[in-house]
Amino acid sequence: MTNHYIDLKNSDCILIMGSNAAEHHPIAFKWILRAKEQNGATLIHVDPRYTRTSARCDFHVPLRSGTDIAFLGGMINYIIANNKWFKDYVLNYTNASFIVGQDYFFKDGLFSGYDAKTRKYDKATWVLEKEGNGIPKRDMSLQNPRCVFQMLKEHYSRYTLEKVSSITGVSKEDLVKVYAAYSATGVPDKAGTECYALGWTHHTTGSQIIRTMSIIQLLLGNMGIAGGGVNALRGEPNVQGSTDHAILYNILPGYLKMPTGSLDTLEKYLHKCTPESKDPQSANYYQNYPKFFVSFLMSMFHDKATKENEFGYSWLPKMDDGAAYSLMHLFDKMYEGKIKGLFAVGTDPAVSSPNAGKVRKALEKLDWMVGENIFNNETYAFWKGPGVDPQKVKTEVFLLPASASMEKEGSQSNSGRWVQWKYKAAEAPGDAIPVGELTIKIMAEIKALYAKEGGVCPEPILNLKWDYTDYKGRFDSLKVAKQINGYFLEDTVIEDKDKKTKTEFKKGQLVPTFGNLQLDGSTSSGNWVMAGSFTAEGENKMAKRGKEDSTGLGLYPNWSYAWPVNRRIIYNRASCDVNGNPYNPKRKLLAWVGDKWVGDVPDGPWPPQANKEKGKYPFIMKQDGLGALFGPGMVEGPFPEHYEPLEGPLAQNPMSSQRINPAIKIFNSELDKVANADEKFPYVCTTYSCTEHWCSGAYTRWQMWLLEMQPELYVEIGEVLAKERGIKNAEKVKVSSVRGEVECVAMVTKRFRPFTVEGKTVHQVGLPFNYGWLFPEGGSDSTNLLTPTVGDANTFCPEYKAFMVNVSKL
Amino acid sequence: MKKKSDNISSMQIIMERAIEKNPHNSNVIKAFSPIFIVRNQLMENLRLKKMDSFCFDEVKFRQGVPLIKQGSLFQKDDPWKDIVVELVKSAKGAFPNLRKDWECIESAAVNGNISIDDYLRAVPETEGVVNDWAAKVQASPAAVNIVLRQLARIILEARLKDIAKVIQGIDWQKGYCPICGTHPVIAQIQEKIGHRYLYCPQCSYKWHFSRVICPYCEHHGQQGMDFFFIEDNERESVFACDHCKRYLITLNQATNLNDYNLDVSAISLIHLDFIMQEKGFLPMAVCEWNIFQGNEVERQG
Amino acid sequence: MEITRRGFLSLSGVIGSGLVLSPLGIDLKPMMAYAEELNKMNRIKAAKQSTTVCSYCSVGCGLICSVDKLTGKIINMEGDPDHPINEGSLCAKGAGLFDTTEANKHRLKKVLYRAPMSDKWEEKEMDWALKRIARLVKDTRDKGFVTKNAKGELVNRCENIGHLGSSNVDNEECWLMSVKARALGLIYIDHQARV
Amino acid sequence: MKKGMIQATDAFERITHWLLAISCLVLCITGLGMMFHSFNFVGTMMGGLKSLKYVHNFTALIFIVALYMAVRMWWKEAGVFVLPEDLDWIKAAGGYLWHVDKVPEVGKYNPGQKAFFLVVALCGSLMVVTGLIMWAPLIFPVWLVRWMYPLHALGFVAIFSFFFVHLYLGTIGSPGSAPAMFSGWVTRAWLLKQHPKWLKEMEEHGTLVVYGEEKESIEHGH
Amino acid sequence: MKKMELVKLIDTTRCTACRGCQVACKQWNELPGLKTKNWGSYQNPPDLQWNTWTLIRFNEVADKDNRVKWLFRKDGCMHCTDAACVKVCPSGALYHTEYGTVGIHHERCIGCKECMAACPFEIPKYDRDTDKVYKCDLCYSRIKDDQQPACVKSCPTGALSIGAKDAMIKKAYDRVKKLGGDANVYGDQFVDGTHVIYVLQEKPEMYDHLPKHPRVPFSVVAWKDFLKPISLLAAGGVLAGSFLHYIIHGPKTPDDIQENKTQGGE
Repeated sequence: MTNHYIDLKNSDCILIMGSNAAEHHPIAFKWILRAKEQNGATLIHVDPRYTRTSARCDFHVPLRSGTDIAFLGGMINYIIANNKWFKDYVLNYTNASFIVGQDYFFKDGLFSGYDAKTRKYDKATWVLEKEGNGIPKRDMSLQNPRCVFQMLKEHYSRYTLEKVSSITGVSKEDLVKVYAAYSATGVPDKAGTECYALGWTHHTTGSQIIRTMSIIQLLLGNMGIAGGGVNALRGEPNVQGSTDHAILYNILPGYLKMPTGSLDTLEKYLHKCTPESKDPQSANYYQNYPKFFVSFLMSMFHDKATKENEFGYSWLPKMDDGAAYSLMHLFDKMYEGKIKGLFAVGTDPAVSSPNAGKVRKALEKLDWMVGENIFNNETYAFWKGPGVDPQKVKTEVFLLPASASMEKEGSQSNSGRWVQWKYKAAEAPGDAIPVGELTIKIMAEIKALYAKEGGVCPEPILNLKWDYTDYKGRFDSLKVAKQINGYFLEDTVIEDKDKKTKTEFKKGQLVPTFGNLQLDGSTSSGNWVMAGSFTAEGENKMAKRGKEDSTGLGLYPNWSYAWPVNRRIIYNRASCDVNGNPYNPKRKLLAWVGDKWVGDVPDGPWPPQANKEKGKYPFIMKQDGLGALFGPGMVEGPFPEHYEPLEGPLAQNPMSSQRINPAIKIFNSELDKVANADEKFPYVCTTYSCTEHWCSGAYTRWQMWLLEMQPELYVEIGEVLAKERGIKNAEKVKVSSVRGEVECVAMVTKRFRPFTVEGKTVHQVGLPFNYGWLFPEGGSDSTNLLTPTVGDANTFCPEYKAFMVNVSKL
Repeated sequence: MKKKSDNISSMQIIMERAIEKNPHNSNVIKAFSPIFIVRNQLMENLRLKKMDSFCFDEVKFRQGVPLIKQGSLFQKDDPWKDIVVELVKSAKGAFPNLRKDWECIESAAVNGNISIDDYLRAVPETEGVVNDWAAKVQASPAAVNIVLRQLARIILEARLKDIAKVIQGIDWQKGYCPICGTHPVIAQIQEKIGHRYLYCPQCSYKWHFSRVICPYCEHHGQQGMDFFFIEDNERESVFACDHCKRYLITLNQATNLNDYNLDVSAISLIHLDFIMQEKGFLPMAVCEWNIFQGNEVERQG
Repeated sequence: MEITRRGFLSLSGVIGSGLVLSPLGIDLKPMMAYAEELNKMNRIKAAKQSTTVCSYCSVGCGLICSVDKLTGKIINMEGDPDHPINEGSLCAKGAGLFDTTEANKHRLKKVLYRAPMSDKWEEKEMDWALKRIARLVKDTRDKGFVTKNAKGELVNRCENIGHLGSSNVDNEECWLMSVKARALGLIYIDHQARV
Repeated sequence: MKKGMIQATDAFERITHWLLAISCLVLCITGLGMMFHSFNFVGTMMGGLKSLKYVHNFTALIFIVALYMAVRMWWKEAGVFVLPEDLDWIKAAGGYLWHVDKVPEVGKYNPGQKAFFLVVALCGSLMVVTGLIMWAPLIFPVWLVRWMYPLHALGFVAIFSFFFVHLYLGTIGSPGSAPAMFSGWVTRAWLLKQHPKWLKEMEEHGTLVVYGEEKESIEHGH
Repeated sequence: MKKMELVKLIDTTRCTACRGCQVACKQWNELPGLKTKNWGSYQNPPDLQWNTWTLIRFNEVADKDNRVKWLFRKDGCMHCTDAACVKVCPSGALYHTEYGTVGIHHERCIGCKECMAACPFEIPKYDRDTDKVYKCDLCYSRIKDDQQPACVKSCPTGALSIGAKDAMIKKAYDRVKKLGGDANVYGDQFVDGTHVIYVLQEKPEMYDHLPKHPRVPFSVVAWKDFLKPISLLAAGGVLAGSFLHYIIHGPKTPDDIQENKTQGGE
């Protein structure tokens, strides 16, 4: 989240779209209700289905799954057409005034530089013109037809009310009602925020949906202010922490880029990954990239990493350029028999990954699988699953008992970037030990084997620093936390030019902030973003419980540690005008007083933008320091464009001749069938969770009181559709897609309504995905037997929320 | 405001319920009940003059300086004389065997050679003043102490409303009372959302304090903050800090379904005091009823 | 002026000697007898408090665990009233977090092992399992290690082992798993954050 | 048994009567025990109110059988009012309440007894029906079950009060009647007084059975 | 001694149906979660049962301009002042506590199920195995120990609160005034006031299983207020009558027959 949970109370208008906060984030919803009580905030819920969130919001607007970009595109069009945008903010803090390169164009759904064969864009043409001295050209009057603002206006002028209404199935009145209510926050003293969750990320255009919302927030001046921002209500307790520490194929801890084959030397890699900007006012903070990367390598290989061996750069595995190794790719390769071993730690892919049928078939091809969890689940017991003959499955499966969260000490980051330390309350039952200890012990055994017998490329294994146990040989999370924070490996002197101060640090002292990291290998930091979670003297800031909240905005700066550098709201410099006076004095997040910022930890100490020599633009992490209306970073285009889901009800995309997102990867094993606009599967289907169960249900299905409240799989069907198909409430039905089918109970409800899309009636149904065959016995199997193996173009986040099914009586 | 008799009768109901719940402490409760009754009566008809100007320094307050250290909470013309007379009258009933002391104190109060001010200014560390008073008045220090403490308590409690207004809404994160600097004698954890409120025996002020930090030595509770409770009655527990060896009786999960009085609750749980002192802990606030063995008392906290 | 905690302590810490209860002539015998009886039947329970964070959704609500010091078992979990996000309240799942502790009989306690072709779990010792896993990892890695890719670039990666880590474990454990996977050369690394 | 006594009831009638009477009595007592808190002591005597409920329910089964047999047996004689004579008897209240010179002669059952029989039959079956429904209320709709309780109570009022009348008139109210139901033999004087017409009928049809005189006994028509 | 009358206020406009109260009630009263099946609604178990003393009822209604509304209502014993169940209970298992709520002595219950028919809200439920009836007793064991009921303690959104009768009723009417529209207070106007009152968003008849005018059924009144006394009166009357008859009129004794069979008897 750019802001955090308590900050929701500061908002004047909350758009809940792509999330069901009341059911899945009840305490976040408490803050949303407090915004309504304290400052009369308008709560809007936009969701295909009327849910418990809608029951408590001011109004609910149903839209067809997979059409979020059309809906938001219409809002951009409305904001610009009705002049609701925040002029001062857009001019100074976004790249609206930049001039787009001449040979960039957009025609009929495709941007310039598209290669249909590889389904990839060559982004060479998506550039912004620069002056001779490398500083971007700007037309502050925003009249130049090639300026970003005009290109944006022209791009979204196609999203007229009629077109959007016919795509999304939302009536024009509802559209205007939402647009008007939300765009009213485009004024200095009002703040609007958006809460989204998997409802947005589970689409082939997921990243672009979120980008569209960030464009809206930039236009309305809601980014970086209290009660604003784009807030992801994520689903797992430490999903923010696991993303920061990058258990992901494409990044290293601290969002550092994973090296690829072509970058065979450290120098080449650093050159490619370190952006530089000629504009003195752009902080371009990522220019410090080399310091972070070298410090990371030092944290892995410690004294074995030297300048000579490029700090062990060659020991890191390299990806092939342009290749991807996401969960879907893993199971695709596993299905081909190329994957022999699998670690499945605290996860249940047999229920929660798309096209679960293919996943379960793939698991049978494994030689061995190591599971670490607190409960058994469908993945570990796949060989006992329905339609599987154990005699034919050669996989050796280990299921190691793990400690639950209150049985181990450690830190957990909530999605508001608060890293909170938690203490060990009790011993775990039986032989269960923390996952950390299992990891340490397994790796220690592997290191011993390689030390004794050698093997292929043993250097990275042998040189890995791996002494993270206490004197009793048990996992010491504090030692690891300090290693993540980072140490000075030599006595170093840090002098601060403007403050003219010199501080020296002893060897072995903790790094107080990532500003002190060096690129010569004299400092180590497991994750530069987390550097600063300890003070130089070793005080663990994550365990702080200070209740002071001087600004009254609920920042609580002394409660736990918020990365980066305890900044509670990102891009908070944008909450002030160019001279450093807060736009909204009532909610003062930051103010330039005398010669320093007062309030939240500022985005960098530099004076405000108006000070030409030392002042910096607010978006310090961006290369040119300004909010990106024109965002060339995305793989499928600088401006988000509506594309239909991979499997949708329409034969072609009403907006352009490109039916689906041109940049997504298409999997084509024989189990990856797709049935678009197929009368055998006429209904749009979406999946979601329910309050009583959590994610794959592998935690909550074992608890009798929760299972009693939601015992088995159900499909929610609108009354009109049910009457049409003669399905009665509570009747057993079969929901089938081209990939698989599942039996469940029909829940006939008023909360799903048919949509009129492109003139014809489209029905929508929905199923929860929390069930699996293992428990309760004889219960329903997993919904994900229906979902397609396709994901977002940038992140490969699977498209669970929009595919086509048929519902038939048993 | 409840009618006069109402207030007294509700106090009686609370006392009866306390005795009913803790029969083994009934004689202590009965002993102190006249004091409570008279205190309530005095609270009824005591009209204290408004405090004149009070130089309140918020910065110092935020750093932990209580009001009593920033200025005098007592007025010259507070009717302390007739308060003492009333107190002594009820004390005669409460503690008959100290009859001699009460008479001396009463006579001393009547002919005025007791000066209250230096006692009141000395709160909360009043030991010195009490001892030399006891000598001057030839009464036992215990008796003198009871009268003076109750005197200060009545004045502060009567004036509490407009004293508390001064510090309204200012965050107080210390374990001792923001008004008179005394440590709490009993804590109360609310039922629904388990906020902990500390209760000051000297001025009956109640303030919110963290659950996992020791109010006495502000040691961070993760390792040291244990609590003891009786097996089938988690409601009455005692929080103890290994760091400073102090304990605090805690009414766990109290709601406002029935009205209650924290002084009475503190007295009716002195068996917990006794147990904890045997375990080598000391109470955070020493009051008339919660110290048993004379000798250990000297050991400094 | 900064009141040091030590300074102020001397102000209020003194114990008035004159306060002892006994001279007041109150008969304390019944109370002492009751206290004795409680001690004898050891009905006085000692418990320890520690704070933790909920392990369901990512709001990060705080909880207070009360643990019986004698048995070491968690006896109660309630919302942490000082926590600024949930201010002591919990949702239905958070309130039921107690059911993920040892109290739930479905919790895994022993290492379960399934031999190839077998149709049942067997219980095994932890050390044996760890050694066996290390053996399997080494053999599989050595067999499938790719030093140079098709284009001849040095890649040093192990393509035949996948790692699905978890977003339901602590940060330190995530970092260890991420670093271990990179040291082994794994590239098929993913977890629920992407799902 | 003195000579000259006449048989009024045969064994079967007596068994049915007493079966019915005792079960009805037990039902009344246990019913009272459940209806009034003050009578709960009845329950404690029987080992708790729950066992009281079981006693009540199972005695009811016996009551049902007994009632059925009684009604089947006595319906013809006691269930039908023979209008002219019975009406006079009623007008004269059978000579019980006020002095009547000539009490109309009565057959085997006088209208009072017929009325009692009808009350027992009707209210009895009412009690049975409502009782069974009350025994398993979950099967029936709530609005129906709700009315069972007052009807059951109404039936109780009728039977209970009429029972006392029957008790009184059957024992001390008209001496000599009790043996009719105990031994089955009554004195000729009693018959003459209570049921003169029945005496004449028996003599005419030769169905008179006199103790001590050997006579082939004719099978009674049931 | 009489403690103050307590009332639990259920503000359905704040309820998000997270069902924390349903779980908390089962946790405190140690009621098992039984096997249920999905009967086409989020509401599960489908109705109050012997092991489910409180239940969130979901019902979907479409209002006049055909907009969907989803109404949640926490069902359970209303703790009536004039309680039909206490009136009919033969064994005194159901009784009024000093807080005005309706308590239940499980050991006295004989499973006669009369209260099930008598209750205007159809709340008490029967358990076949223990042959006893169960219902919410407003956590009498907790209230006596000065604690809030388990459901009130667990409610995260503040929809449930408990307190003195008049304070809660005032709070309910203030909330209704603030809400406007069809919002109304339900409960204090029936059966001499219930100790559980609702703030309803819509009119009562929009909520399922919520009677419009709940009152003690006429059958119970007829039974307990009229027939019960009458039965004693009647029996007493007849006994007295018989006794008087015996004294005044005397028994109807057969004349002693002289051998000559004279027509006898007065």
